[in-house]
Amino acid sequence: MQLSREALLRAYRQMKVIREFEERLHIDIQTGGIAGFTHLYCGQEAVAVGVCENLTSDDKIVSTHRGHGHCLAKGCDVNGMMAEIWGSREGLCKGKGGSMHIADVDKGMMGANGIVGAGAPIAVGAALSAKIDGLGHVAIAFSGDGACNQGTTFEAMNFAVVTNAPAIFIFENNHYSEHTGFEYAVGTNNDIASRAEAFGMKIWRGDGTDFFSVDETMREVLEYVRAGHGPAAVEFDTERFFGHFEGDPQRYRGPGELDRIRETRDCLKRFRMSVTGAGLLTDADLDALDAEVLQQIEDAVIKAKAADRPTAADVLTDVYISY
Amino acid sequence: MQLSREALLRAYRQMKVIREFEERLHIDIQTGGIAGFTHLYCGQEAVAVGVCENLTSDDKIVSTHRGHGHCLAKGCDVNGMMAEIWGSREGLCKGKGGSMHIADVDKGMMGANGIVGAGAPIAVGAALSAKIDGLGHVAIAFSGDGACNQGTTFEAMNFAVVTNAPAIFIFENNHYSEHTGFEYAVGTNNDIASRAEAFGMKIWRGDGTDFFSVDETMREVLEYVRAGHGPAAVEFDTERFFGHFEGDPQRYRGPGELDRIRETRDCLKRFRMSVTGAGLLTDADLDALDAEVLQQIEDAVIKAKAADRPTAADVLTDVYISY
Amino acid sequence: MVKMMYREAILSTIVEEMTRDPNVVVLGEDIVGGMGTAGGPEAIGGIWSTSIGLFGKFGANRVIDTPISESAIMGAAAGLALAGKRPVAELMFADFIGVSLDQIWNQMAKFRYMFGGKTKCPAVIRMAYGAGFNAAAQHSQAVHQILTGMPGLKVVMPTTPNDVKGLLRQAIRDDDPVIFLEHKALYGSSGEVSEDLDYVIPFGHARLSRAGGDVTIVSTGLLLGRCEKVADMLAAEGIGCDVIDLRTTSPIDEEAILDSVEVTGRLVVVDEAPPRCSMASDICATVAEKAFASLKAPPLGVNPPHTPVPFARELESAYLPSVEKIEAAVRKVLSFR
Amino acid sequence: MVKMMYREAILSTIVEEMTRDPNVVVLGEDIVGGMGTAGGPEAIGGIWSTSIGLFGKFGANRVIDTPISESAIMGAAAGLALAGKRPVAELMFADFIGVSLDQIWNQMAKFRYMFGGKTKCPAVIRMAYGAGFNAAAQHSQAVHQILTGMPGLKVVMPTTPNDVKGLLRQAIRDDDPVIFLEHKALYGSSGEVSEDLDYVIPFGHARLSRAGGDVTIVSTGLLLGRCEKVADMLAAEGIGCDVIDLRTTSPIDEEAILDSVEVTGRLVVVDEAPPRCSMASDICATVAEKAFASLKAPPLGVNPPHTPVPFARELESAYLPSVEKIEAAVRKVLSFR
Ligand SMILES: Cc1ncc(C[n+]2csc(CCOP(=O)(O)OP(=O)(O)O)c2C)c(N)n1
Ligand SMILES: Cc1ncc(C[n+]2csc(CCOP(=O)(O)OP(=O)(O)O)c2C)c(N)n1
Ligand SMILES: [Mg+2]
Ligand SMILES: [Mg+2]
Repeated sequence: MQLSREALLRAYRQMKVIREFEERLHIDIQTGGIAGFTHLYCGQEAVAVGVCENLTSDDKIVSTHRGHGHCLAKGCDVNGMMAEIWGSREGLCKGKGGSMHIADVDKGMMGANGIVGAGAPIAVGAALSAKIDGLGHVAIAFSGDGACNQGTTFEAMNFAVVTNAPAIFIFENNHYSEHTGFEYAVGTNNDIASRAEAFGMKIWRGDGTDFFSVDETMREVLEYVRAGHGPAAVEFDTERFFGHFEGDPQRYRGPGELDRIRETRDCLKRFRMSVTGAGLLTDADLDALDAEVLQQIEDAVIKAKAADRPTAADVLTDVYISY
Repeated sequence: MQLSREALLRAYRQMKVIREFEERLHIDIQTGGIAGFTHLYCGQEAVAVGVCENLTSDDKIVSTHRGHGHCLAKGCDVNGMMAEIWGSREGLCKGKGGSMHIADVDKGMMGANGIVGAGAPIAVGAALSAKIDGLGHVAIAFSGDGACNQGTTFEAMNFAVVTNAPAIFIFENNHYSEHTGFEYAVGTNNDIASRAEAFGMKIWRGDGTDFFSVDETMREVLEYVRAGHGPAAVEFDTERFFGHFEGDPQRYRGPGELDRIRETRDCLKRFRMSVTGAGLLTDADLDALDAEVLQQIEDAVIKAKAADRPTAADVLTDVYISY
Repeated sequence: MVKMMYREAILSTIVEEMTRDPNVVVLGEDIVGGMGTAGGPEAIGGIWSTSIGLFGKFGANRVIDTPISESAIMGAAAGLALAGKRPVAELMFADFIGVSLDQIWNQMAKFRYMFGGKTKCPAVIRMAYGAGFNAAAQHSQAVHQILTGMPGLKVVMPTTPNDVKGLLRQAIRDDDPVIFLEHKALYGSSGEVSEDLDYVIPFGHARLSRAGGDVTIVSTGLLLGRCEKVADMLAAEGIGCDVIDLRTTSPIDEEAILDSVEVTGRLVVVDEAPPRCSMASDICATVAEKAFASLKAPPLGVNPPHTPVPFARELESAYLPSVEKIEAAVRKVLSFR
Repeated sequence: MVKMMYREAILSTIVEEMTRDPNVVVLGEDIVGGMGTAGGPEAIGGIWSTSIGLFGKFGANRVIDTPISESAIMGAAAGLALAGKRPVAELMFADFIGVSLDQIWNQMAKFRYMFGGKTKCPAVIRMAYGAGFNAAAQHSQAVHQILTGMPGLKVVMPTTPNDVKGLLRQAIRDDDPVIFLEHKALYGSSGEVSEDLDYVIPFGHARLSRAGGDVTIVSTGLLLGRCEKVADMLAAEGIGCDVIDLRTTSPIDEEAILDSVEVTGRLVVVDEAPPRCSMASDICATVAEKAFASLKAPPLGVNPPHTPVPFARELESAYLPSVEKIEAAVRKVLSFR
């Protein structure tokens, strides 16, 4: 299906927001202004955006420790997220969650998650909720190639098949779990999708550095799952442009690997080439967006830095609704 | 491969010991003399014996809540086990473990286990130990069709593949986990072995009510695993003759199901028919063994009932080696 | 009021709340039973008989029988709750938090806090706990001390059928995640229960099951019965025991405990879990700190020993705090000068 | 004696013990790093740098890099130990007991008891715990209170590099399962350590890090340093603090605590975990029971609040017991009459 000009612009913008949000974090983290563990999603934007552009706010997603991309793609507020990562009281989680725990349940974003593999069962729960409601909504679990070895992920897949839950397991294979290669850690001949298939699900595969591949795949997957055929799994081959966490020496990479993937596997470059090549958008269209996004991120940083800091009294609130 | 007369007699004896041990428990439990949760293995004897007759005491097994058969097949003492189940101080575990926790590590029997799915990772550890020793020993994890849905079991399979551990995952599919059918709980088109295969292992299937099927399968499996080719999985189709636990009303069974499986799927009957039909053993040979075994069990019960009871002071010992 | 068993109080409250609120959903292993078998659904209704008939009444969407995958059960409860439902999940044995703790501790308990107070997670996790059935080390444990220590969870331990009604209804209607601990040995006990369909017992309110004034005994669950026995025995001697049934350990009714100790000056806490970092030590420490001046004797905890739960009858009886041990502890604090 | 960092003390002890005993085996996530990558093995040596070079020295059979499967890691350690090896398994963050507790609690801890004392399970589980890095609710927790409550486990919490050496060596040689808790904020701290290849510190022996006589402060790990600061400040005023570093919480050196409190009559326990069913309440209760007559003031616990660990710098600082809060508690018990 051909995307409208608006849809193309929006998709590009979303990817670009993630990219610039994180390129900026990468810089700011080095100055020491940002505390905690931050995992950057750069390189994988086409997956988050290709998936979420096909969802409504009634569809739910559950994310991972590498959650910024999923959050932004699902509509979390840029300023709120930036403020959260800067630990501000005006952050999306009042500075209590930080990078690994951003959520906005009203938008269907049920949380980044610091525990690898914890998201998949939660997504199945959300999918069961959608099944009860019977309106064709779905729930998505994002998992990495490392998370796919966690028992919770396996249990969730079987559980979803048994309960015929409209859950979609998206495996973002960026080839590494921390410092370990997926060819080592995934026993299944390096094939995550086939293992999911053996759980009794229909599977798809796509190129996670190509927005159009993700978009088309997701249209098929969503049509299938929304129709009540049960859960599905998708493996997207993708790349992460930064280290596992900020500060990672990345000794596991091959020579020239980072240059090569930045060159040939950059979803933004590939998107631009496709749409300008096909005459759907012009470089000028995209350049204008780029400038807008850069400004948006700059604004977000300025606001985050200026925002109220939390106080000791804030530690005590938000544990219980009533006690 | 043709089994010797001695091997056939031993195999039959082992299966018969399990059968009579448990038929007797089934009676004694109703009189109230035995405390706790007891899960009977009757009907599955060909699996435990067909597997363990092909092992040495340097090979390890890890069992389940339904462990009597595995324990007896791996050489645990009949009297010690009976005394344990009766809660005696002279029991194999001094009355501290009971039916669900019988072990004899020196014999390579690393424990029955009350936690469904806990055994598989433990077996992988034992397999890694065998790999370090490099003498071709293996470790076996027995799991049920219910346990095969537990995350720990899945993790263990991937882990064994990744570490090339000489672990063998034996799935005893007796069609039920407690009161639930495996066709409901196992999402994979009712196929446990294929799901294991998708983890990157070689798989086998066998008839778990036919000793010869189990024996032949295990010869192949063990040859493969002992040679260092990595882990393997086997699904044995089998039957349990009693309820999940003693007292189970078994409302999940179809009409006549118990009669049918006792008639056509009884491994002892099938063994007798095979060996007498082929002229390898006579009915008289087997009848003599039957009598011997019945006497052995009767003796074990008499001893168990007469054995010392544990005292309050015993509660405190065996927690630590040193504290 | 009507008489029913503890387990019946559980089931009837679930039925009432499922009828009242379409968002209430139950899930767990064998809670239907017979799925995928020739016998067909409803072969068991939960191994504790606490979900008999639910499937027939409310259907497969709201009564979800699950594979043996406790992490996924707890995780599904978490996801259902975040998505707006009110799941009541059964963990067949409390000991199985071993395979599912993350979803309880790191997920449900923390969502609201991590997400800056912008969400709620109204999940109820029912668990059968406790010793008394010779079920040995992996099927007999008390886990309230572990879960009480976890901020974000509420922990409920009903002792009587009526408390089951009021507390389970409150748990289901509560907007925070609630751990609902059912003692295995109490399922068959009976008592009068309220028939009011809105009867709730707010959390954090202990119940004074015996009023005495000479010594304070705090407990809950199975052992409360033993404490009451001791109180009744001592009453015959003219010694008055305040017996406090905590009902919830998080939040805990400190006031009730402190008020009583301020009068009695003597405290015994009877607890089914091993002694280290236990509910007994929690309460003794609280009292030592906050009622120091009132204390006339050292506060005493009565726990099983620091050992796993043993199997054999003689061992398990010796493991659990007996009436005799409780009595001895009470007499000890009474005789302290 | 030689000076080294806490993390170096861990690594060097592992190297020494692996060299001495071929049965010692290590396993964990990324403890090699680079497996299955173009960069090849040894890309990291553990995210805490506590296994750098082990793979090159001892090979893939004894240095096992694992998938992200904590239950399987803990279970493999259990199986290795039952089969005669001495595994030293790394759980990257203590918070991950959430996904692996069963193998620790219901398996390793209970094997010996359930099997009637006829087996041993000499496994060491190393875990990085504690707050201070703004790692938020799921990567900052203290879990010693949970594990100390579990019979069958020994729980070790070294504070200094020399204690790391003596206690880790003891842990590896010990025949029981040992939880070895390493505070994240101490990895980079340094100190003199023994070079004796047989230097072990027996479990259950606290270390008196300051001797005073007016008040007893008990702590361990990161917060011990804050207690020492308070002691040093008060020493300048002529107030003498006994500061006791527990070193192991199970077994616990009750004698050292009681001996000190018998002299001081005043106790503050400083603990990194939330207050309910905590190590602080455990010790306060023990002292209230066993040194009741000596107590001149209510025993006080200083804990973080009953909340998850928050993310932002200001919040995490306010969460952890500060020098000021500890000082205030000490002054409070000192001024009590
Ligand atoms: C249960 C658990 N185990 C380990 C970790 C530490 N950890 C955080 S991210 C990560 C690697 C995850 O790899 P993958 O799933 O491929 O995601 P990616 O980082 O590539 O996005 C690990 C091991 C964790 N946070 N939770
Ligand atoms: C972790 C855990 N979950 C649930 C149970 C309760 N339980 C004991 S046996 C069992 C069924 C196991 O089924 P299966 O693996 O097929 O073994 P079978 O009983 O058929 O031998 C269940 C649910 C348990 N003991 N441990
Ligand atoms: Mg990855
Ligand atoms: Mg079965």
